[in-house]
Amino acid sequence: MIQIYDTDVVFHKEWYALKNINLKIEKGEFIFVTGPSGCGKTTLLRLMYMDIFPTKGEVIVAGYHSSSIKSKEIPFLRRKIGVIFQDFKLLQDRDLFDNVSFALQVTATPRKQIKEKVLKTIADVHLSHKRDSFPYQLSGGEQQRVSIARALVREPFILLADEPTGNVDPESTKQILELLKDINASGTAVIMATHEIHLVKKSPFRKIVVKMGEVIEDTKDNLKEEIFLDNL
Amino acid sequence: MIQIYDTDVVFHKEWYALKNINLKIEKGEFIFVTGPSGCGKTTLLRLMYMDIFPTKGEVIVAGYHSSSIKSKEIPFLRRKIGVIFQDFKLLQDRDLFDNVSFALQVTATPRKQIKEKVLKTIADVHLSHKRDSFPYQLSGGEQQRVSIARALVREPFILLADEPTGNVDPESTKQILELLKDINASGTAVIMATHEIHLVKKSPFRKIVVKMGEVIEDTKDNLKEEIFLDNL
Amino acid sequence: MFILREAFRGLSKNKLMALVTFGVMFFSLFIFGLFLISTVNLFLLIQKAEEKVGISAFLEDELSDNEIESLKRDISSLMGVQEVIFVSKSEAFEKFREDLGEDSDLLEALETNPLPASFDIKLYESFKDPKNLESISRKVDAMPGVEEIKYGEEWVKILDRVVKVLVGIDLILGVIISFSSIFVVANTIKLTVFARRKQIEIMELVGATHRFIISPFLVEGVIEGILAGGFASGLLFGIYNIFAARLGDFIQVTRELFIIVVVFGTLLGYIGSHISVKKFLRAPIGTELPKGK
Amino acid sequence: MFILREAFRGLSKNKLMALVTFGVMFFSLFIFGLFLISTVNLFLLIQKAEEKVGISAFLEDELSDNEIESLKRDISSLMGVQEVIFVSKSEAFEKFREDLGEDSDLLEALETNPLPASFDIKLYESFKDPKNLESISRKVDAMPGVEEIKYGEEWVKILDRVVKVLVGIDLILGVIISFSSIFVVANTIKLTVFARRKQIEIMELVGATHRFIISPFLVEGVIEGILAGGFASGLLFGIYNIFAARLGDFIQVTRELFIIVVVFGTLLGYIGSHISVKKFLRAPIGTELPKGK
Ligand SMILES: Nc1ncnc2c1ncn2[C@@H]1O[C@H](COP(=O)(O)OP(=O)(O)OP(=O)(O)O)[C@@H](O)[C@H]1O
Ligand SMILES: Nc1ncnc2c1ncn2[C@@H]1O[C@H](COP(=O)(O)OP(=O)(O)OP(=O)(O)O)[C@@H](O)[C@H]1O
Ligand SMILES: [Mg+2]
Ligand SMILES: [Mg+2]
Repeated sequence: MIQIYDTDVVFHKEWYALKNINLKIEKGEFIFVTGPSGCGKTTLLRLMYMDIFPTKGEVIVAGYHSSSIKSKEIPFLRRKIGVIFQDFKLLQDRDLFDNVSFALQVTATPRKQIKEKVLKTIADVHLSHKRDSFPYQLSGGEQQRVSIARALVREPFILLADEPTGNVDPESTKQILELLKDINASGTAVIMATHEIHLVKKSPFRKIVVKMGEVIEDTKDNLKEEIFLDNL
Repeated sequence: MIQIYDTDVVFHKEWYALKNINLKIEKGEFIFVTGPSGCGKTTLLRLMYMDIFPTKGEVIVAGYHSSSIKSKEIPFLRRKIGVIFQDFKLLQDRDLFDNVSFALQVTATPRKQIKEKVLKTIADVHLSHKRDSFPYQLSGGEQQRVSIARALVREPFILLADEPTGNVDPESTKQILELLKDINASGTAVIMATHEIHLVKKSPFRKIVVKMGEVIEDTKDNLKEEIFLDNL
Repeated sequence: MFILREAFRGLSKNKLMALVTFGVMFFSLFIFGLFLISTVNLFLLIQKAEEKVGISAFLEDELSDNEIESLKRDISSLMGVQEVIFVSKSEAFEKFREDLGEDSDLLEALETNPLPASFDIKLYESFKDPKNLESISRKVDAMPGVEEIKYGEEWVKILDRVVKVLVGIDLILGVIISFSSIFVVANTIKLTVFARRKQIEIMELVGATHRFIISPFLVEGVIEGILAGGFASGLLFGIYNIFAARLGDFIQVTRELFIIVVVFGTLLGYIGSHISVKKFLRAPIGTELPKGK
Repeated sequence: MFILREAFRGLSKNKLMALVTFGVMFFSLFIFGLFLISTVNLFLLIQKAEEKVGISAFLEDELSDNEIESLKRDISSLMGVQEVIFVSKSEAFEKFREDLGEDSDLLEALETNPLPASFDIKLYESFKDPKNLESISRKVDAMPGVEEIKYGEEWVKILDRVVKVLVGIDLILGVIISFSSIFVVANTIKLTVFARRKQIEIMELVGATHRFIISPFLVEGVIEGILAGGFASGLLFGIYNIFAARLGDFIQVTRELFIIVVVFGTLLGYIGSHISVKKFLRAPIGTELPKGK
């Protein structure tokens, strides 16, 4: 499904945002990517939806190679992927319903089907009562849930979730995790970046710990708390 | 310092974002505002820096009354308040240093003094190495810390922090809390909205719990976990 | 100074916007300048044409010098008459010969001078319309000793009609061009401010006064206005100079014209920025709940 | 259809931008139309003036009909000559009398007709410049039986100079106006797209193809272009109509002109949008790391 070989990402010369990454993610896996602020979680996910390209190495997602993909193919890659962005990236001039349905409109889904699917997904994230609200009329947590709904509505093969619970309360966090686990159970690979280590620590899923741009841990075992401390 | 009397906020007719709020906040207090996603925390803080005005009732901050404040006076009120915004609100066309120093430039602080203060504050939030980066070059957590630095650099009388730890890891969360406590110790009133109930639950500070726009708890005692559950 | 620094960083950070504003202003001012030049020359032309408008009063042949003198005095005292010039029989013949030019040979076949003496009557500007011409002519015609009156009725009527039409078109175009310029420039600036509305909002939230936020925009607008005005009048002057030698005094352009263009540009920049930025400052207190954009 | 729906929501959601784009286009097209009308009429005027250019060949008095006939044939065979018309002595006298108009009384004093017979020689358009006129005149003058040649040398030279200057100015203005229009409109559209660049970026991230993103912008641009072109030519037509009655055939405006304005507007909208939106699509693959704006 996703393979990353010997990949570096360098934003400024000599400064590695990601260094020597090697990863293989299979169909239907559930993976946590964790690590301290600024370690490179978002950058890793951006590689996967080909928002950026590796400075060195190769990223292969759903059969598309980062070294040979054409401009025209990128939209089709992205349609196979659902992304929950850390900064939501909502269309400011569309209301909640339109924001979610937009993800289906780009794939030319029939109208009726769009409406049905969108309404269901909005209900899943408990936002039915806000369907006519514009992003600026929503609270931080509500916006985050819109972003989640937009990623889920397309029932993607791969779901990239960048801190999907950063702006919601513990109760909502639990619900969102359930949602992600559900969709994973239906066969979607879920890769979730999070800094909430207590969420991850004792989970039975695969956990990738990034620090200073390098993968320092890739395991299904429990993580130790010290992993975030400065002096590792 | 801050008084709120019988205040309602109604965005859409008949739908209360805040209802019948009565609060009194003294000089130098440290207060958590907590509650589930969309309960009205941000709205409550926006009342305090007079970004919105109450539909009913009266808000008094640092001697300015919401019913009688003049357009011209608002900037001066805001200079007494430091705000950490939930969505950061960084100036996209200025680098980190300029973003933080902007808060001082508007008050016509001498240049030398600005540089000194800004550099110190940036160091406090561990971002010295990123001082030339623009917001789009920063990770979510880093942007949040810039927003924190901008609020702190002016050494305000009142600090409003809207989920200042939503995008950072547990270690950074601790550091930021320490920072807020330090500034509180020097006499600044700190009002921090957060949904991380485990951060708040056992803290010795005053805690205000908002739910569906109403204050349902205002106490220094420990909070019960159930407070976030749907069926309170 | 901080505001100047901010203005220059605004211009350099937002080159696209600065360029567009400059371009729109330049275009508007160029057209405005063209219009001014055309108008000035149109009026010069009209003035020249109207200078030629006058009344000729042909006299009976047997008038004495005294009678002519008193007739001249009578005509001069009419309202609207600026000057009365006597043209003798021989002067008239000489002039006719000149007018004929190459064909003048055939005058040699003439044995007597059949042309009458006359008065050329010049009128004040405001009396050069068909109505006044007619009424004055009638009065002169009624005087004893005056044989016939000519003032080119048809020609005066045509001139009057053409002038009215041209001035009308000029006025309408002037109104359209001026208003369009102001509208387009103000809205373009508004657009550039619109693109920065988030930044303005953030500045307000951080405690910047309205003056602090507006000033850099005003300075930007004025700089762009001056530059656009300067370039527009520069280009106009350049084009004029290329052809000046060949145009003779057919078209005239004065320095004031260029100054007007630059001043208009500066005003456009200032006023445009002022209005635009104000629009994007937060709703003043008392109005409902803000941010609804 | 989705794209149409999107275009209309784009227009209605971003009224300010739509208005500014419309305004700038309208202004440009109005000026462009004015320029077209002026140019067309300028050329009509030149044509009319040049129609009057011709050569008069005055003949010796004692030529026989045969000689005249053969002379006419000789002249007709010269390169550049379109038509040769014979004017007899009496026709010349009649015409002179008409030309004098009111002054014609004095011709009655004449006893003989001093005017010679002549040929009016009309030339093809392209031979109506001073050089060709001179060379043809010289050839005609050399023919036996031709007494004198006249073709208004000075007048032709002045006309030639004025035409060159006017066409030169017209060309320069045309280039400036066309390029400015295109530049200003394209950049204004770019500005409106710039204000929505975040939205475009998000659309790309959600998997919209470039065509899907561009199409609504193109439709918007074309709609605005057509409307602006329509309004501009409508206004021009309106102004023309107000004065049409009084202008006679002094200024002419054809329907094609308005169609050109609308077509130009449509093109402006289409091309402007196309270029602009492309600019804000993500950097194509292979270029470094994106987003650095
Ligand atoms: N476009 C860019 N240009 C330069 N540096 C960048 C850019 N994007 C990210 N970085 C840097 O790369 C590092 C990793 O960023 P990234 O966003 O991946 O962090 P993260 O793990 O998602 O952090 P967080 O938990 O705070 O969101 C950060 O130090 C950031 O400053
Ligand atoms: N401008 C607005 N117009 C309409 N409704 C609004 C507006 N701003 C906020 N709301 C609504 O008011 C409620 C409270 O919003 P608020 O942002 O205060 O929540 P919050 O407690 O900060 O939530 P979160 O923890 O998710 O940030 C939400 O349901 C939101 O949708
Ligand atoms: Mg991140
Ligand atoms: Mg909030």
